Amino acid sequence: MQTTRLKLVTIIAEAVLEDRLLRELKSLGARGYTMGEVRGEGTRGIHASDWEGQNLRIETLVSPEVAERIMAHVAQHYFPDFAVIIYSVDAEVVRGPKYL
Amino acid sequence: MQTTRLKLVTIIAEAVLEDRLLRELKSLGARGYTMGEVRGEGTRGIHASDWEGQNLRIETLVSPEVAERIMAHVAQHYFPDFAVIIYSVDAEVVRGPKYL
Amino acid sequence: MQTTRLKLVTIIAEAVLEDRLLRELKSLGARGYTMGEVRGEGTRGIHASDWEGQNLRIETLVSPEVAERIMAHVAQHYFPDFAVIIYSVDAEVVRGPKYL
Amino acid sequence: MSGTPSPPSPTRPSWRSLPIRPVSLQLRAQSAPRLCALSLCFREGAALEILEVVRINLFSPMVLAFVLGILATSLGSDLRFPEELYTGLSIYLLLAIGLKGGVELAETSLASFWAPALMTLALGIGIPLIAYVILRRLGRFEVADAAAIAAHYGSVSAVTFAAVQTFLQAVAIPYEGFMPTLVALLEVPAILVALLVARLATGGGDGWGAVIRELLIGKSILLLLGGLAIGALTGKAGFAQVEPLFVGLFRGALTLFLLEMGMVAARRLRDLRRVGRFLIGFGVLMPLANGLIGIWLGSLAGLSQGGAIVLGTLAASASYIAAPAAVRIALPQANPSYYLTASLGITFPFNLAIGIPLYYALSTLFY
Amino acid sequence: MSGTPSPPSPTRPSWRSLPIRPVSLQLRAQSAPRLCALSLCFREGAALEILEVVRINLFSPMVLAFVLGILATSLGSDLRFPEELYTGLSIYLLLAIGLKGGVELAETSLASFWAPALMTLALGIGIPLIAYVILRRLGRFEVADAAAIAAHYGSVSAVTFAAVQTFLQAVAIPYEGFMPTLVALLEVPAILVALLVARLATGGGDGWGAVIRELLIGKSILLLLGGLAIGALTGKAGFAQVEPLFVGLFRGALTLFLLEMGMVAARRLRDLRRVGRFLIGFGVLMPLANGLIGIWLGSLAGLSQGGAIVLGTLAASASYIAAPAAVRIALPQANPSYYLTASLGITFPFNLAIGIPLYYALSTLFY
Amino acid sequence: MSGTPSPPSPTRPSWRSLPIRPVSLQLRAQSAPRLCALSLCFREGAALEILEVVRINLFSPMVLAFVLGILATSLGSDLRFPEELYTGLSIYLLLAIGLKGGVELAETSLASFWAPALMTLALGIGIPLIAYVILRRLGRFEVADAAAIAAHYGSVSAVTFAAVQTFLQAVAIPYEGFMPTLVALLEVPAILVALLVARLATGGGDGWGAVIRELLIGKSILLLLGGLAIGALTGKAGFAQVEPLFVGLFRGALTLFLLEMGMVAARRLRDLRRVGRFLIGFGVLMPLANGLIGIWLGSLAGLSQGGAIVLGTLAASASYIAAPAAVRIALPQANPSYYLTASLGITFPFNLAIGIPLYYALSTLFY
Ligand SMILES: Nc1ncnc2c1ncn2[C@@H]1O[C@H](COP(=O)(O)O)[C@@H](O)[C@H]1O
Ligand SMILES: Nc1ncnc2c1ncn2[C@@H]1O[C@H](COP(=O)(O)O)[C@@H](O)[C@H]1O
Ligand SMILES: Nc1ncnc2c1ncn2[C@@H]1O[C@H](COP(=O)(O)O)[C@@H](O)[C@H]1O
Ligand code: NA
Ligand code: NA
Ligand code: NA
Repeated sequence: MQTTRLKLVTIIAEAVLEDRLLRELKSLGARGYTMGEVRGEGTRGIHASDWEGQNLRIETLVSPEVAERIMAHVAQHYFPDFAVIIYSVDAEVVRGPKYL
Repeated sequence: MQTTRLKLVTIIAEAVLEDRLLRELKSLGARGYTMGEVRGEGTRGIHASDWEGQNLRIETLVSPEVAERIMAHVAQHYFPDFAVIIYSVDAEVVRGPKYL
Repeated sequence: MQTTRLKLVTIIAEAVLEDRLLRELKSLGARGYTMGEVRGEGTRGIHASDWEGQNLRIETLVSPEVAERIMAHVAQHYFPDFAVIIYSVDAEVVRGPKYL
Repeated sequence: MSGTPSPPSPTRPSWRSLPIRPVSLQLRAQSAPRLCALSLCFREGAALEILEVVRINLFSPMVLAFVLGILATSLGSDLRFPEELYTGLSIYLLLAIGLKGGVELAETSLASFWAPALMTLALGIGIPLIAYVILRRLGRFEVADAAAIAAHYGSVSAVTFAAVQTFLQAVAIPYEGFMPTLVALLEVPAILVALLVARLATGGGDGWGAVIRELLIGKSILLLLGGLAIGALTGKAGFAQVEPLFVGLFRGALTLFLLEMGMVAARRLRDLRRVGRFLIGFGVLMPLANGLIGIWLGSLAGLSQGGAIVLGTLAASASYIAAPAAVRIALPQANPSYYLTASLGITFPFNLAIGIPLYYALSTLFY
Repeated sequence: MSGTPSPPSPTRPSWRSLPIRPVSLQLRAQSAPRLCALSLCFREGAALEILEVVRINLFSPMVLAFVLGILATSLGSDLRFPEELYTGLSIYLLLAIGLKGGVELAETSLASFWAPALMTLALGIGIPLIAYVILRRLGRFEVADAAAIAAHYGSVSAVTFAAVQTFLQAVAIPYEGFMPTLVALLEVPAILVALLVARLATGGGDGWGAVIRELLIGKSILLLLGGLAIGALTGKAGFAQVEPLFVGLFRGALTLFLLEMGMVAARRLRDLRRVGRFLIGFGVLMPLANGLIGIWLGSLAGLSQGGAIVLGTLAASASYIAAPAAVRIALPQANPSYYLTASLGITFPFNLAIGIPLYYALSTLFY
Repeated sequence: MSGTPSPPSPTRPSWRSLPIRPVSLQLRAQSAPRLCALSLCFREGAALEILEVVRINLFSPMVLAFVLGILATSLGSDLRFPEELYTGLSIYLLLAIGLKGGVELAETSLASFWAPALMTLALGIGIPLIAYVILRRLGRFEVADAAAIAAHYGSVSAVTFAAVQTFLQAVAIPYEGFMPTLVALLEVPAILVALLVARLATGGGDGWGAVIRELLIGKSILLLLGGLAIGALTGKAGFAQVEPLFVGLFRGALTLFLLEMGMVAARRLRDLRRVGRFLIGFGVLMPLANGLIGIWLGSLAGLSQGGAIVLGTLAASASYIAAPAAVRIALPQANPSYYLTASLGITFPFNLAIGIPLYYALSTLFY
């Protein structure tokens, strides 16, 4: 089984950001995403999701460069005002080119 | 705390494959699984899940050998016709033997 | 993009443990968590969640020391009687101090 | 049935409470010369009657809710039905159709049932074969794609059945109480026939037994047949206990469901260009042909006019619950864009908005 | 109550609209010699009456839906209720039971209420103790397992209550309006008693205070008591505003809920072999004994026949909402296979299908 | 409207079936000397009448369910509504409000509609401006926070509208059928005005076009307007088909929804201390002032007393569906604690429990 090492980037964000984040992921080079509904708490107090619905957990498998770009973008645009976290993990995938 | 390094294999697949995938995971040596409902997009266009419901995200903690086997099996049987991706990540678990 | 390497600890547990686990995570030093609903099977047979609802999947980004503490705590208090598993994965985060 | 002057009107009691003017019953009283156009002949006055019926259908809350759903998705609204609500509503609708049918089935004589049942089976075998040949020969589709689409058009859409039921109630045309049984009869065979055709044509296909089994215990058949059995066993007195939920709310629930269906159909409409012109034409003409055949066979089988309209609509409708699931498993190489877009994006809206009153119009050729 | 010739029939107005022949009221008119078998004596004609009542119960839409649920899971159907639908239905049912009870409670004199309330408390303390001893001595269960099962059988199943309510409505037997209050009274004490027993026997068990607190504010008690309070405060006029939802749809919603419960029970039935023969017998005989005691105590407390049947059914029922959650936290070492399979897989179906008409039959021994 | 002696009572038919004593209609017959207090003058007997009306409101199942929800969360109960149930109920409520309004709108003459519509627009522009100035000057809030809160108070809460509708039905005061149209008219402009103010004050703010677009196709406006259109197109006969769901169950569904809203409001109440005393006062006094202005403008526009009460309540209510979503996107730097706690934790409960009967009382000053 030949595998490729990629980055699995995970974003936890308020639900109101869904459309915007998915659009931006695409334009930053992600070729796909998987998204689920979650609840959570962090250091920021109440956010709009308390009423408007849950947080989203968005995962995307990307090359290390795209991962870097996504993390920089999210940090710059969302950290100041929104309840958002982002992290990345090393993942082995089959069919590497599919994600590049 | 003594921990063991295992593989956390994640499969994202159309919901219609649920029964079949779980059966095959078991026969390939997985001792358990955790499954949640997600939505997603990738390089394949529309798939039946567009109507029949969401994607599934199936995670299983297994030994590296079983991980290898699962990834090969899924790649061979599902990649051609189904909207499926699979990847694996290194994980530290307590109670290693439980998963072997 | 400056990142920090932390531990992403994941707990899969019966839903009845929700309140207790979240309280304990906090007191063990976690600064936040993200939680979703999942189903699953493992080596333990039926558990109360079969009726009372699904399993929970709780993720928390913490320092390696806190991760160690959480894993030891869960192993000691929950493994004997409850359907619970715990594992950790290395993750790169932005804004490291937020999680410490 | 043909001997009796007025067909049985099982649902009539509940019409009485409806403040709807029974349009057609009055119009149908006149039965005289016929107008002919396109080699179809209508009674005089029928054109007017048909326009009125089209209007009643288009301005029903159900069809309007469907249009609202299409608008919502086309405009990009954030309106979204929780998937659980959709699932809950479809469980409710299937069970309600079954229950009501079962209560009435219990009062049906076998004598009036066997001929329509046979005709229904004939439709279930004939339609997918015809559809397959058309799709292969004229449409030049691959074997798997042709068989997959054929399975959908042979099978049946329970929500289209609910819509035609509601339509007939609004225009006060009675129909046989056992029609839900025909829904169940028509749902499975067509899928099996189409899969068999694909298998014969390609040779492949394992998991055949599993497919049959999954179809028969699939949720839509199980709820329909289960509802029929419960209705038949519990009878009128037992059913009265649950009537406020399963009859009283039926059309309201259908309205909500069609709102969601409109959103789904609109998502499929985006794929219209991808599926090509042939399939768009097929999605409109095939139901027309099937509807006409269904009405004709229904009239041969001695169904009342209402019953023939229902059978025609069933024949015209394309499945989107049982068929997609079965086809995805049994014919994974078939492209879901084709069958989902054709059945959900084209044929379902067509039947809902235009088809149903049209089948009513066509039925006047036989009654 | 015993002084008045006819017991209050708070629910009678709504029967009038029901097209159900009030079977038993006619049959009960005859009251004469008694037949004796197994040392139980019945009035002549009672056997016939009981068969009819069993038939009415078995062929009710609710019981049939439960059977359909069992079939669905046994056959491996893909029918699945969204968990949210299940949660929504149980919130609805508990609140509806409470609301209706509250409206009627407001019109109950304390004089007729205190004796049944005391008897209910006695049941809540007595049943878990008896069950515990039986399970330890005869069943040879571990302390934790015995106490866990005892907690379930002492406590009460709100859905079984809903089923007996519906049954009595169908056979036109009135019962006291304050019965939902007794559901709330019976739900908690038994669990506490059983946990206390386990604690005394083992010495362990922290988080005791938390358990009591969680029981009292647990969703089922909160909705029942909350509903009772709202019903009592808002009165008949206020309740009339929400009656179409909370009364009109009640039995339909119960039918849907029992469909889901059938699927759950069927999953538990798979564990039957694992739990052993003793527990299977216990799951049938314990409710019988509890039912008989409940009816007897009810008759002593001056309840009407209908009221005694309800109290007997409550005593016979086993909890599966409050008890499992509390026991899982307070007695984690108890094996959930035992208590869930016994209460959900054995006792619940038994009560629903056979127990309820049987408690009716047993009640004729006292009335 | 002012010319006709008795205002139109579109909903009266359904009152007849309600066993509620039409309190106020009798009381309002007497119209004589006035009592003055706090420079407000009431008719003699009005104080008594108002107390009775407060009682009717406080002891309605809806308000009591809201209180139960607050209790559930305050006590830490594990009662939790599935989010899907909440979403489903709000889709239902918005559509039901729209549908019913649409049927009646179709029978409204433009002549009686334009003045109230203009007054509503005036409210939608005036209230956010006044609120903004108060919050900046007296409350010393940041620009973004002040504009965010102003957007909420200018816009409107559909559930508060449903509550005042239900209240007027219970006290048998008729109101104009086109009020839901005013809900839709009032919802959007205020948010736009407030965002515009913030933009002018800070200069920033991209994605402006997107915000307007998202507001207009946002689910609450879409369902309201869509429902209005469907109701108007389908008319009374079409609507009768779905009335059991959309009218019959309305108040029951509202009760369930308010149970959930109570739980949400209780979570917001925990933040009370964080938002400071000024905002608590603002959350009570602003709706009072807005309510009074709304009633006054309503009376100027020739609305019936019921219509003026509704318009006052709309003006007094604060949005919590459209506004939070729009504000979070357009003014992310505004602190959600402020606007959510004020609108959900303070103003909503205030209006529900005290405000609505109070606006009734205030309306007697003008009628
Ligand atoms: N340490 C953490 N571990 C896991 N998830 C977190 C953590 N901190 C924050 N989150 C998630 O990120 C969301 C926003 O975090 P915050 O901005 O800190 O409020 C929270 O609602 C959680 O879902
Ligand atoms: N790059 C990706 N990152 C995360 N999830 C993906 C990615 N590509 C595909 N997926 C998931 O896998 C499913 C099937 O992908 P595909 O076969 O490419 O359509 C999608 O619906 C997504 O849920
Ligand atoms: N090997 C595994 N991989 C992934 N999830 C598992 C595994 N084993 C157990 N689980 C999860 O942990 C829960 C409890 O496991 P157990 O205690 O083994 O029954 C299960 O319900 C699964 O959700
Ligand atoms: Na068909
Ligand atoms: Na009991
Ligand atoms: Na307002």
